[in-house]
Amino acid sequence: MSRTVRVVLVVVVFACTLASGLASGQARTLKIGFVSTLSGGGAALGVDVLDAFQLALRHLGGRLGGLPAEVITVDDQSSPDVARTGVERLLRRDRVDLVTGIIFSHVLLAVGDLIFNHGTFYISPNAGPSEYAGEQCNLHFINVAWQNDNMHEAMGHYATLKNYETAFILAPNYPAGRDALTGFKRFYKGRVVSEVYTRLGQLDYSAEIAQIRAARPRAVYAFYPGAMGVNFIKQYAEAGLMQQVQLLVPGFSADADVIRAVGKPMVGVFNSSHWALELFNPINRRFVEDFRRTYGRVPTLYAAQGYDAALAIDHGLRAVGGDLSRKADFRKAILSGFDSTRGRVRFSKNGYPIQDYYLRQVVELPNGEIINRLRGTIFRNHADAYVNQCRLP
Amino acid sequence: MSLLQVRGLTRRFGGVLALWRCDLDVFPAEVHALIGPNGAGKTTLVNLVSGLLAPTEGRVLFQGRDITHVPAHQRTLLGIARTFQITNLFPQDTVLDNLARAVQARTGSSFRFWRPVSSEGQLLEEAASVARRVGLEGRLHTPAHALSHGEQRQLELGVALACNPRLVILDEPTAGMSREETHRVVDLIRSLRGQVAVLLVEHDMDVVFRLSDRITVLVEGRVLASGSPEEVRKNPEVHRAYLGHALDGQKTPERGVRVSRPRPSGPPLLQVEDLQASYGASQVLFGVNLQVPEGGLVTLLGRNGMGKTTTVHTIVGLVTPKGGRVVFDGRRIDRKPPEGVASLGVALVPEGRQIFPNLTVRENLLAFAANRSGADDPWTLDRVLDLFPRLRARLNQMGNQLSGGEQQMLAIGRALMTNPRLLILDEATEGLAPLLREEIWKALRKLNESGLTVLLIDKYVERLTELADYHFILERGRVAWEGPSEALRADPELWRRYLSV
Amino acid sequence: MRAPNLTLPQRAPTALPRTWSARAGAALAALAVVVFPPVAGALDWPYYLSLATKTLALVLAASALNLVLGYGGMVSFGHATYYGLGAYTVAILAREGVRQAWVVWPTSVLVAALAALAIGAVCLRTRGLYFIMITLAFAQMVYYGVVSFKQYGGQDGLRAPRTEFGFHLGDVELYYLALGLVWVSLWFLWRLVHARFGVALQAVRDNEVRAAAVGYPVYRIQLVAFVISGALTGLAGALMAHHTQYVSPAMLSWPQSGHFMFMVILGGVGRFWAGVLGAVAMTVLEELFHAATVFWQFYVGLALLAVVLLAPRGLAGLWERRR
Amino acid sequence: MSASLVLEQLLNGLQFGLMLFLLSAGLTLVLGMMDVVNLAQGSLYMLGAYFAATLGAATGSFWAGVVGAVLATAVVALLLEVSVLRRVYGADHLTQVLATFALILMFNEGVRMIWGPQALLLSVPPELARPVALLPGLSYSAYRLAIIATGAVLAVALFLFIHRTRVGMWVRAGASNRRMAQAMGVPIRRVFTGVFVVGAALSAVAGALLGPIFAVQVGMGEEVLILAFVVIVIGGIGSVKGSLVGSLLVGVVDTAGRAFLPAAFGQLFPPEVASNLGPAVASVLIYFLMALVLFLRPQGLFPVRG
Repeated sequence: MSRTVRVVLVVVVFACTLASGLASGQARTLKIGFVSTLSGGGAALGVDVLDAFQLALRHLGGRLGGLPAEVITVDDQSSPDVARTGVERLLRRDRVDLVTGIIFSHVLLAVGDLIFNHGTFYISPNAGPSEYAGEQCNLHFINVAWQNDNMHEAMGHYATLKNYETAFILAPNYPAGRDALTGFKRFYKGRVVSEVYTRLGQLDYSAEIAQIRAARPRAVYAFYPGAMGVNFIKQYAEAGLMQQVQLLVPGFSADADVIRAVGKPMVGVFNSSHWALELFNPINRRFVEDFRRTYGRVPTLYAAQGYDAALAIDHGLRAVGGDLSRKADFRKAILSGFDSTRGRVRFSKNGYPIQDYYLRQVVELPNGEIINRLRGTIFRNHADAYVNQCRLP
Repeated sequence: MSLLQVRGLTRRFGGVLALWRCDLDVFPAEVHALIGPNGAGKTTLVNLVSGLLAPTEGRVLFQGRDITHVPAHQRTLLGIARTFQITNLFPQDTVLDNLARAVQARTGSSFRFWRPVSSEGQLLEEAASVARRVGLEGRLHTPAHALSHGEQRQLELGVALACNPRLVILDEPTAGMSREETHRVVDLIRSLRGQVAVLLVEHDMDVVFRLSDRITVLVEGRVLASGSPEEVRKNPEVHRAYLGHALDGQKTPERGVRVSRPRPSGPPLLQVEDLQASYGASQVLFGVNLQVPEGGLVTLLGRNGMGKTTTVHTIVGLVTPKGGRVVFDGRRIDRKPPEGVASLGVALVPEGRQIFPNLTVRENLLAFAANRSGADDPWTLDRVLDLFPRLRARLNQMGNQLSGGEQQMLAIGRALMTNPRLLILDEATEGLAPLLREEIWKALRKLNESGLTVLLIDKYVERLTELADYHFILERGRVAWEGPSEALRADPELWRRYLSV
Repeated sequence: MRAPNLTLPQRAPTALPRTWSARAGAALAALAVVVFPPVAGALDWPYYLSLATKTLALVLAASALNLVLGYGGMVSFGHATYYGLGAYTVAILAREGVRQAWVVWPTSVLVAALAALAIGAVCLRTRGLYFIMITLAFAQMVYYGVVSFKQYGGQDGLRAPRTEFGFHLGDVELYYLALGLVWVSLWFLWRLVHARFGVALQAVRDNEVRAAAVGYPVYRIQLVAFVISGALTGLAGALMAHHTQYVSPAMLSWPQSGHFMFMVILGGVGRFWAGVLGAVAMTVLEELFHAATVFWQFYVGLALLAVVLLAPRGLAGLWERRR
Repeated sequence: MSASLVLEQLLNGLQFGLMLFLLSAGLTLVLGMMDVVNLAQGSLYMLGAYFAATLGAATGSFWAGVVGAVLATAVVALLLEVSVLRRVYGADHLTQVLATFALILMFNEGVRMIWGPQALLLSVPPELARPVALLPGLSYSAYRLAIIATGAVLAVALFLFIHRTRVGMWVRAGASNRRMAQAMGVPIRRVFTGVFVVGAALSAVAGALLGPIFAVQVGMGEEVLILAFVVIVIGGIGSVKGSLVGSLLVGVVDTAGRAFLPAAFGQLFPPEVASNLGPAVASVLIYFLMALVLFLRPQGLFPVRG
């Protein structure tokens, strides 16, 4: 191969790249950038949200607010860097109209300013960091699920009601983890014997379990989403602690995906949630049945949140006739309430929901099925603790 | 006053004492030769003086200043430059650049980040003048790796001279050179006399005695003698220790077996034809021809750097030949991997023993045990231990915990355990006490009589003429002479020319 | 077939183009990078402008690594450390309220240089595989050290608002800033490798024992090169922090170090333009495969394996005549 | 700090260390014998876990899955050795690092193509999913005990193989002086291929056994690979004994550091400082250990070359 040919080849390759990038379509559809964790230990969460979002889109006839919708997915691998590059692509190359989908708070915090500064709405189906609830609250941010502290506040309240004098609390070391334990302590009146933050993504908890055994608390509260939660609970059970120390977890650590993975040892675990399978409203019934039929598994609360995110976007876009440049109206429409799998959900001015939180318990049905049952209500119309620091109108 | 003073220099490598309380004085502008048998510690001493090694004990003084703890590069700047035994250049660079790099190191800071070297004309000028001095003016723009071996040695010398030294250390400057090339280098060194002090490590006794003002003899890590060439030449101890035989005309004392028997005839077990080999660009073997008959005991003689070790390495497959053929028992083995050669029944006792340090003595012996010659009465652990009783007590020690002599026995035992058809020994008695050496030779003779074919490299020529049937003398990568023991014994001129003084 | 060693150029290549066609090509390339922002603006390609800025930062980092890897022969498996530290300095200073450009940039470079000095001083006492491993060990120490500092974001990373120059530092301005920094750095490296220091450094690489024996202070030369490389890598990190306005521990991680090494090898280790070619080619390659397939990393891996096994002289080597 | 807590953490360290040993034993021999830096060893560990998950699900037996995974990984390793690694023997370390780094990328994406991006969550075999009372007040996961036992058995077996058999002697001889071993008749290529495959199989055992403790996911190999390199550098390249000592050292130091250091720092420093410093020091402890060993004994604890 002569030198000239080699040089020409390199130039051609470069030109092809540019061309392929530029060729992306220009049709007038609503483009949704869906950034989510679709690989690794948190993938089950992202996949649930995405599947439910797509289900909602199908229920809405492929349109949101009357516009044909196209979903462009990006796998953030639960890494802020990867998400940052992906969001940059979505905003600047693919020019999406809306972004949604993020599971983990540290990912959201890494890309939030990028999205907001670009003037694009971010509708959160899960991540609800305290930063965006308080001083850094933003007009472009709406969370249709909950603020990170909420479920943990509910479990803290429950632990107080049950009179557990001592508690050992654990969470991964990332914003949602820190928010979680802050939330738990806010409503827990007993004594916290130890507060442990583990590495995000850690999967072997033998060292922590040994510490729990040595500390002999009345209750353990552990916030571990995804594979972390599955492993923690499995190892907790294998170490024989299930019978010795009451394990309390937030709802998503005892949801269908975790139950599927852990199985029988989970029976008896109490948990808190803003949603439950058996919530009685038409939207929820259609969602649960269709989700089961379409994907062949029991939906989790993540799935419910993904479904609701699509409903919220649809609701807001209808109010502005599909014109996202009417930002204030779009936001106002959603904040004033939309019909979700949890019934009508209203919002605080910081874009976080005001809603009920329930107590659930994992039980084994006579037919051997293990399922999370609604046991009662812990909070009614509960808002988050940071709303007063938000200076939005 | 002496330029270089070495006082009580001692160096250990692990348990091995390489150098013990050596004293050495080099006076300004003299040519001082350092001679001694292989493994005597010459290179170690040179490395200690040039700063590549740190001594275990003792001091080095240069121009009256204690430089024992001065790093190598500063010694060069103080005025000690050196060449290396194995050519050591910047292979990708041209002759001119090689020299310019040396000039640059001498002429000031290396920490200039901005001004291009190409604008520093005097660097190249000086480099070119050094090139003229060493006779390389015609090769200025040839990369070093493309030079012939002799030219590389010249360049090596030039690089040392470019450092503008007060003392230049030449470690075997003529190794592997042709006769003409050697002459050129000798002339070059002679031209330095009176300007620069030269510390010369050299095996070619012609060169040594033609050039040196004074000679220091190193044997087994100690200084055996030091003085003018005449004094050293007359020193009987030097002859005994270094040259392995008594002075001309004197008879060696009777030492056991003296055999003379008919040369075995028949087809050769090993046949080497026109063997050529090289390391990188420098060719070492230029067409070696030799044959070892079945049942023979044949030696390969020659001074250091003449290609003996390369020849056996090529035979056993450790070096891939560039040309020629090696036939063992009717089969070509020159393209076989070492293990293929070994499995046919060729065993090597390598130079430097190369015992496996992380295997015990027992394991070193047992790991490769086999009966490759299909002997009825094969070597076993017990037989080897009977041959070398000292190993018996050390069976469970690691290989690297043995003394040098014990390692040597182990290396031989290890080779015997494979029950080879052809045993090749490369300096197998190096570093052994005379009694032990004699024992090993007796053992070899016995082995040979029992039918084992042996190819032997050693330096005790006179003794070898008693032991062996036939000899090959290598000179600069070619067989310069071959013949039976009687012929070798009868011609002392041969020894002088190819082997020693 | 066996993989050959990564061959080094026979001589420090005289990389300034000598033929007329090559000169015309170089001039065209220079023109292209200078007029790229207005063109990108006119065509409304904000993404490609941003990609170009990112590539410039990578060019700088890869060129800096090429100094130690290619010219110095030191296989540092921990250059992400200096890159990350440069970036983190920007973010941490901003968090502490220091955003003046004339304070932040020099501090970034200084922090990276000091880290390189401390780490290099220890690592350069080892050789070969042990050098690779100990640079990696230090990189991991810094990585975990940064991860555990919760007030500076820990695993979540940290926002890094751009520094203040007294004018608005938008994307276009940042591109030109990056271009300027890369140009100045490359110019400096060009002078350096052709000055006494570069010659000495290559002498040490080619034959350490010989270099010491003719009087080069081997250790000091290697250490100075290591520090210069670390400082420039820190500058690249600071640039990247300005580009993404966010720093994270991933910038300090060992895959990041491997990534830099890849760029240098791809470009052609020891050739002056290795960093430029490698970083650009890597970005192009990633974009290309990314657009074509979800499993783009597989093809990147395949391409790189092919480069290592088949074209050990890298892209820059393509221009060299075959021996 | 109670004795049973210390004991339990020691067991944790032992379990971790033994698994590291399975990973590093092959790596150290490959490096010692052929001077090949194989970053893709971590990928073989990952493959072991994936094979175990798949085959375990297919056969319904965890242990059948483990055995199948070991065999399948060995086959992959054989192909890998023949197709790629043979070409980088004798090349410089930079080439090897990069070639095998490229392999990591390909293995990771390959696994993603075949098994999908989601982590697979394995379950401990039901018969072991319970605690065992070791001492009064100390019960320990039966599965982890099984891992310790398996690891210990394999370590002893490997140790016996390396130190008691002829082929083992060849392996050690080859690690210390390859050329001389060849000259003595050791078919070094075949021995090396064998060592590589056995090393891969041991990594697969580690992957398969740790699958239920961690999650089976892409990228699981890399983190543990770095640890394996730390182990062999501490132990001395080429030494199986060194890698055993190094593994246990790293396992125990790492576990103990994470378990006890934060608490210890809490008593020495104000809480604000301690909460930063504790985890930081704990996570760099093993790297510090490695730097220290290299500084004091540049060839590692058990150098192999003479």
